[in-house]
Amino acid sequence: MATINKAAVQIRATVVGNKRVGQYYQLIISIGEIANQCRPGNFVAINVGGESSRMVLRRAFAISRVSESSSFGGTMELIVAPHGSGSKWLCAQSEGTVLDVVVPLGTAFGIPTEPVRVLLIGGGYGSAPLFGLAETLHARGCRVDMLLGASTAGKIYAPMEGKRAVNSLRIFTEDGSMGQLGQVTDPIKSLIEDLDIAVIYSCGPMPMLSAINEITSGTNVIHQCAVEESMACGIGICMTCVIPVKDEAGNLSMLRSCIDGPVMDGASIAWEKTGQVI
Amino acid sequence: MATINKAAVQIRATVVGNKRVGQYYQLIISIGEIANQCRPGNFVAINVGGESSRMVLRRAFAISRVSESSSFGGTMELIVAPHGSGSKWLCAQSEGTVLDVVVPLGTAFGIPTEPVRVLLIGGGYGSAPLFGLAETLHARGCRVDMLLGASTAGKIYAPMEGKRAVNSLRIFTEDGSMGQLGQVTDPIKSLIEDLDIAVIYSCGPMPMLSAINEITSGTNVIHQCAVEESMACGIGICMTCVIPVKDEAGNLSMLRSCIDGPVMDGASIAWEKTGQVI
Amino acid sequence: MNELDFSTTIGNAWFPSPIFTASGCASSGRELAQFFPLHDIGGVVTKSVMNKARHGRPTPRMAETPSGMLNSIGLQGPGIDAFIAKDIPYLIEQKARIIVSIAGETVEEYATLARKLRSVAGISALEVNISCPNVENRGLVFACDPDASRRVIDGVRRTIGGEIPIIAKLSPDVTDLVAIAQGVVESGADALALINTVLGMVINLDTMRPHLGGTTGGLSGPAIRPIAVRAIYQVHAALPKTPILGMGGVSTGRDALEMIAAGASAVSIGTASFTNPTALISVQSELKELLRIKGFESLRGAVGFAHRPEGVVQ
Amino acid sequence: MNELDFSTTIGNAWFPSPIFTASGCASSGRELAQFFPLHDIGGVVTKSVMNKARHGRPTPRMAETPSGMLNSIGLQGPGIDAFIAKDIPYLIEQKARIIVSIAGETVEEYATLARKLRSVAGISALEVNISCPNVENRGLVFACDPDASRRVIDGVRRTIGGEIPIIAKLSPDVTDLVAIAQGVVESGADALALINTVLGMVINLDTMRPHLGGTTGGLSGPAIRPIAVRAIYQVHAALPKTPILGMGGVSTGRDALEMIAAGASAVSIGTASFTNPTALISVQSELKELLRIKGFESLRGAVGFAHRPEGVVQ
Ligand SMILES: Cc1cc2nc3c(=O)[nH]c(=O)nc-3n(C[C@H](O)[C@H](O)[C@H](O)COP(=O)(O)OP(=O)(O)OC[C@H]3O[C@@H](n4cnc5c(N)ncnc54)[C@H](O)[C@@H]3O)c2cc1C
Ligand SMILES: Cc1cc2nc3c(=O)[nH]c(=O)nc-3n(C[C@H](O)[C@H](O)[C@H](O)COP(=O)(O)OP(=O)(O)OC[C@H]3O[C@@H](n4cnc5c(N)ncnc54)[C@H](O)[C@@H]3O)c2cc1C
Ligand SMILES: Cc1cc2nc3c(=O)[nH]c(=O)nc-3n(C[C@H](O)[C@H](O)[C@H](O)COP(=O)(O)O)c2cc1C
Ligand SMILES: Cc1cc2nc3c(=O)[nH]c(=O)nc-3n(C[C@H](O)[C@H](O)[C@H](O)COP(=O)(O)O)c2cc1C
Ligand code: FES
Ligand code: FES
Repeated sequence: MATINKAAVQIRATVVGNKRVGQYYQLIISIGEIANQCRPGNFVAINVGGESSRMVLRRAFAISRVSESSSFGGTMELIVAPHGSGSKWLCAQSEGTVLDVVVPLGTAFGIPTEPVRVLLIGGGYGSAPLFGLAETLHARGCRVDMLLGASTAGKIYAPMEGKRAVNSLRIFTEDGSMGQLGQVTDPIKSLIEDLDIAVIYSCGPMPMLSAINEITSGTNVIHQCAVEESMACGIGICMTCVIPVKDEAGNLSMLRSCIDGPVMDGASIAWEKTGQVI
Repeated sequence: MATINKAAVQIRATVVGNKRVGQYYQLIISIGEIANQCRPGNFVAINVGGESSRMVLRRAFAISRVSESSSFGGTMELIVAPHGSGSKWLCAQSEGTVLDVVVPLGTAFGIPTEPVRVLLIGGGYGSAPLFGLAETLHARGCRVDMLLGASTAGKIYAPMEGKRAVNSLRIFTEDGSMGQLGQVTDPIKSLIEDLDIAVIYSCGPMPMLSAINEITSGTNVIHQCAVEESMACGIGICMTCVIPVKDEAGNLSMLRSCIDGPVMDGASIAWEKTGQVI
Repeated sequence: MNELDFSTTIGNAWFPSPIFTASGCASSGRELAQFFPLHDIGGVVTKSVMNKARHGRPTPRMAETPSGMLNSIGLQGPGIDAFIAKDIPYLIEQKARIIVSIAGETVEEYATLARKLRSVAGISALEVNISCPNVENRGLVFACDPDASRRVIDGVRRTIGGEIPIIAKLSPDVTDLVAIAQGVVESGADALALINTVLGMVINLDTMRPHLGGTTGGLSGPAIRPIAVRAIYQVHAALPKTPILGMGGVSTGRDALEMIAAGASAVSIGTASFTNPTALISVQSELKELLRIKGFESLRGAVGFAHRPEGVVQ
Repeated sequence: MNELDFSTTIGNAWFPSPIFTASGCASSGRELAQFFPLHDIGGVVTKSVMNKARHGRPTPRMAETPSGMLNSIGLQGPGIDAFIAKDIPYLIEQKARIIVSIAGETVEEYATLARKLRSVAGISALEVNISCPNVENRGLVFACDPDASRRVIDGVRRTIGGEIPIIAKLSPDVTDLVAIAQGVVESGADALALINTVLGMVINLDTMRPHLGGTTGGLSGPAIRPIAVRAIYQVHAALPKTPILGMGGVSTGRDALEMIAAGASAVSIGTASFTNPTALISVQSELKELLRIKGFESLRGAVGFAHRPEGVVQ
C-alpha cells in the first residue's frame, strides 16, 4: 500500500503566465522551492472557481515541466484543455491570480538506470509530461523516440523547445490535419522491433493506454503508463480514483491512482475491469 | 394588487466605474436608454458570483442616481455595502465586468404636486436614493431638508454634489465620529414642527423606518418609506419579501415589497408584524 | 433534417413544449409575462391554491444556501374563489396552458377544490400538492403517509371525473418514494410531479436561532438536482407508463435533459426563474438544441432513455 | 478573558476538540497526516470497515454536483482483521483519538465486528454505520427500517458491553428520522451521527446512462448542509440528552457553529477535506474564534443554543 507523495504540500501559488497553445492553455505557476521536488509523472490538484464557487472538488493536472531558473523562482508548467467548468475557469485566469495548489502528487515515471532505448507515447494533453520526461531520459543517455496523437491538429501539444531531447517525433491525427492520418498506436509494433525499445512511457486517454498494453503484453517491453481516473481528492482520502491492479499471484486490488499512480506498470493493470473517465 | 414595474427589463450591463467611498463602493453601471425609466425609489436586481457561482439569488440595490449625459450613454449609480458574499463580490468587480441586471424594479417615491416642505431621512446606505429624490423634489420647488444617520462616519454616504438640492443636511452617528452623536430619529419631532414638514421620505433599516412612523403616526405628515425585506426574486414571483399592510378597513394583507414596494405608505404598514431582515 | 417533435402529453393533455413553470415560482403568471409571452412555454403551473385566503408564514421567508435556497412561504394565497375569478381568466387571455395546483389541510378540502375547479373551462391539468400538513392527523404531511396520499387522490379523482388529468406532487422526504407513487397511481393519479422541496433549515448566527420565520423551510435549486434525478429514475423504473413532471434544480437545457433521460415527460422550472427571469425560455431552447444534436427526432424518444437495456446505443 | 473550554464528550469519551474527520473521508489517517498532526484534531473517524475485505463498486465512483458531490465507493476496504493489525496501531502511534466506524450486511456481522474490536485498546468510540443494505431483508438499508436499526444497535451493545460509547450513524433518507433515532437510543446507542449522505444520481449526457458505476450514489458537501442542520435540530429537540455528532457540508467554522447551535456536540468534516486538505484545522480554529467572539465560555454552552426559549438572549 502506497502512501501520499512525501513531498506534497498545500500552497498558494501565483499564475505568472497564461498563453493559448492550439486548443490548450499553457499555464506557468510560481511554486518556489517545491519545484525541486516535482518529478515527471507527478500531478497537482488545484481549487477552481474562486471563493463562492459551486465546484467543491480540486482538478488534477499533470506537471508538464518545472523550471528553477526563471525570474519568478521555481515555476511549473501545466497544459490545460478547456473541458468543463473547472478547467475552463482555470484557462480564464490571468497573471496574478493566486491559486490554492497541492503539489507534487502521485508517483513518477521510473527512470532506467541503463541508457536503454525508450518510446514515449502521448495522446492529446497527455504529451505534456513527456517532454520533461524526455529531458531526464536523454540526460541519462537514453535514445528517446516519441509518438504523439490526437483527434485533430489543435489538440497536438508539441512545443519547439521540447523536441531537443527527442531523437524522432512522429505525429498522428485522426482527421489528418497534422502529421500522419491515423492513430498513435498504429506504428508501435514495428517501432518496438525496429528500434529495440526497452521501455514505453505513455500518457493519454485510457483506451489508448489499454491499446498500447495489448501490444506490449507478452513482449519484454516495460510499459509505464500514467492513468487517468476521476479524482475527488487527489490525496488518497476518498477512494474514488481506483484502478484494478493484479499482484503477482493474480489477486486483484483496487488501488488509488492518486497515490499508487498516476504512473503505474501497465502490465499489472486489469484493463478489462477499468472504468471509463467521463 | 400591484404588478411588476412595467419598465422592467433584463439586460447585460457593463460596470464603468467602481470607487470606494467610506465603507461603501460606488458603482457606475451602463444601462443605456433604460436610465430614462428609472425613478427615485426604484431598485435593481443583479446576479452575483459569475458563471459557476453557488449563489443562486439576485441581490437588490436601490438606484442611487441615473445620468444620461455621461460618455457611456445612460448610467446608474449604486452605493453598495460589502455585507455578505454577494455584495462583496459585486464590490470587487472592476470596470468592464458585464453584469446581468433586471432594472428598474418596484415602486418609486411619490412626488407632491405642490411645492411643500419635505424631510428626507436616510440610514446607512439608505441615503443613496435620497439625493436623486432631492433633486426631483427641489426641481418641483420643494424645500428639502435631510437627516442622515449611521453607526459610524464610514457608513455615512453624503456625496458633495448631492447636497446642491438640499437646503440643510444634518448628520448623526452613534459613535459621534461624524456630525452629531445620536440617532437620526432624535430631532425629527421638533423638525416637523419647526419646518412645517408635509412629507417625510425615508430609507434605511426597518427599525429606523418603524421609529419614524411612530413619530408621524397621529400627525398629518405623510411618511413615504422604502422598506427592506429579504428578496429571493425581486420580480414578484416568489412571495418571500412580504410586508404586512392594512387597508382602510383594517384588513391585513401580506404585500410583496418588490412590486407593491419598496416605497410604501408608512402609515399603512403593520409595523409590529414586520419581520427582521438578517 | 426532420423537424423535432418537441410536444409532450400528460394524461390526455397535450403540450407543445415540455417546459413548465413550477408551482409557487411564477405567482399568478402576470409577473413573468413581463419577460416573455406565457404562451411560449409548455404550461404555467399556478401557485398552490387553498380553499380560503391565507397570509402564510412570517418573514424572513427565505435563506440562500450553497447552490440553493430555503423558502417558507406557508401557502400564502387568495383562496380558490378569488383565484378562479381573477387569475384563470388572465391566463386564458394570455393563451397559456394552465395546470392548477391545489393544496388542502384535509382530504375534504382537496375534494372541495376539485369540485370548484371541475366546471372551470381552460384548465389542462390539476397538480395536487400533497406536501401539506394533514390537520386531521397530527400535522403529518399527506405525502409522507401512503394512506393519506391515496385518500387525497382518490377524493380528487372521484370529484373531478375523468376529464382533467391529475398530477400528484410528491415529497422526497420519505423512506419509500416508489410505494407512495404506486399508491397514488392506483388511486387515480394520471401522472406524478417529482420532487417538491426537501425539508431543511438554517440557523442565523447573529440571533443564534432558526433563521426562517417558519423555523424549517423547503430546499430547492441546483443543490437538490441529484436527489430529484434519483427520485425520477427510481419511480420511472417502477412505473414506466406513468408520465412524470420532473423538477428540482433545473436551470439549463442540460439539466432538463438529465431529468428527461431519467424518465420525466415534462420539466418544471422553479428557483432558476429567481436567478434568471427568462430561464424558462433559455432552458427550452437549449433543450431543443441538445435533443437535435443528440439525434432525437422527438422529445418522447428521450423520455426514460437512461433506462434502456445494456448495449443499446442511440 | 477566560480560556475557552473547547472540549466535548460523547458518552464516556472525552475529546479536546469537537472537530472530527468524517468516516470515509480520511482513509486510514496516514494521508491526512501529511498535512497536519492527527493529534491536533478532536478525533479520527475511520472509514467504515466490514468483516471481510471488499473491492467496492466500479468506477466512475464520483460525480461533482452543484456545491456537492456524489460518491459510490461501496465500502471498499481491507476487512476488520487487517484494519486492526495495520491501521489502529498507526493511529495510536500518532496519538490520534480513534472512533472506529463499522458496517455490515447482517445484524450478525455488526456483532462480529464489535466482538473483534472489544478487546482492542485505544479506541475512544464506535460509530455504527447502519446505512448499509440488509442482505437478509431485500437489501433494504438498515437505517431506513426502524426495526432493523434497533436490532443492529442492540446486537452491538450486547457484544461491546458498557465500555466503549456507541454512536449510531443515521441516514436522512427516511420519513421519520426522530422515530429511528429514538429506537436506536432505546436499544443502547449513546450518541447519534447525523447525517450520512443523501441518495442521489447523475445522468451522463454523453452516454445517456447513469454516470456512476454504482448507478446511484451518496450526496455530500455544502449542498446538503440545510438538510443536516434540520436533522440535527429535529433530533436534538426530541432527544436533548443524546449527544449528536453532526456532519453534512461543513467547511467553515461558521458551518460548524450552525450545527452546534442546532444540537451537535461534535462535528465531522468530510467532503471539505477534498476541497481543502487542511479544512479540519481551519474549521477548528475558526470555530474557536467564533465561540470567543460570541462570548461563550465553553463549547458545551453553545450546544443546542438555538433551541433556547423565546426571550432568552446570550
Ligand atoms: C492525474 C491526472 C492528470 C491530468 N492531467 C491533465 C492535464 O495535464 N491537462 C488537462 O487538460 N487535463 C488533465 N487531466 C484531466 C483534468 O483533471 C480534467 O479534464 C478536469 O478535471 C476536468 O474538470 P472540469 O471542471 O473542466 O470538467 P467537469 O466535467 O466539470 O468535471 C467534473 C468532475 O469530474 C472530474 N473529471 C472530469 N474529467 C476528468 C478527467 N478526464 N480526469 C479526471 N477527472 C475528471 C473533475 O475533476 C471534476 O471533479 C488530468 C487528470 C488526472 C486524473
Ligand atoms: C429594495 C432593496 C434595496 C436595497 N438597496 C441597497 C443598497 O442600495 N445598497 C446596499 O448596500 N444594499 C442594499 N440592499 C441590501 C442588499 O440587497 C443586501 O445587503 C444584499 O442582498 C446582501 O447580499 P450578500 O450576498 O452580501 O449577503 P448574504 O447575507 O450572503 O445574503 C444572503 C441572502 O439574503 C439576502 N439578504 C441579505 N441581507 C439582505 C438585506 N439587507 N435586504 C434584503 N435581502 C438581504 C440576499 O439577497 C441573499 O439572497 C437593498 C435591499 C433591498 C431589498
Ligand atoms: C418560493 C417557492 C415557493 C413554492 N411554492 C410551492 C407551492 O405553492 N406548491 C408546490 O407544490 N410547490 C411549491 N414550491 C416547490 C416548487 O414547485 C418545486 O417543486 C421545487 O422548488 C423544486 O424545483 P426548483 O429547484 O426548480 O425550484 C415552491 C418553491 C419555492 C422555491
Ligand atoms: C467519498 C465518501 C466516502 C464515504 N464513506 C463513508 C463510510 O465509509 N462510512 C460512513 O459512515 N460514511 C461515509 N461517508 C459519509 C460521510 O462520512 C458523511 O456522513 C457525509 O459525507 C456528509 O458529510 P460531508 O458533507 O462533510 O462530506 C462517505 C462520504 C464520502 C464523500
Ligand atoms: S482521488 Fe481521492 S483517493 Fe484518489
Ligand atoms: S422578492 Fe420575490 S416576490 Fe418579492
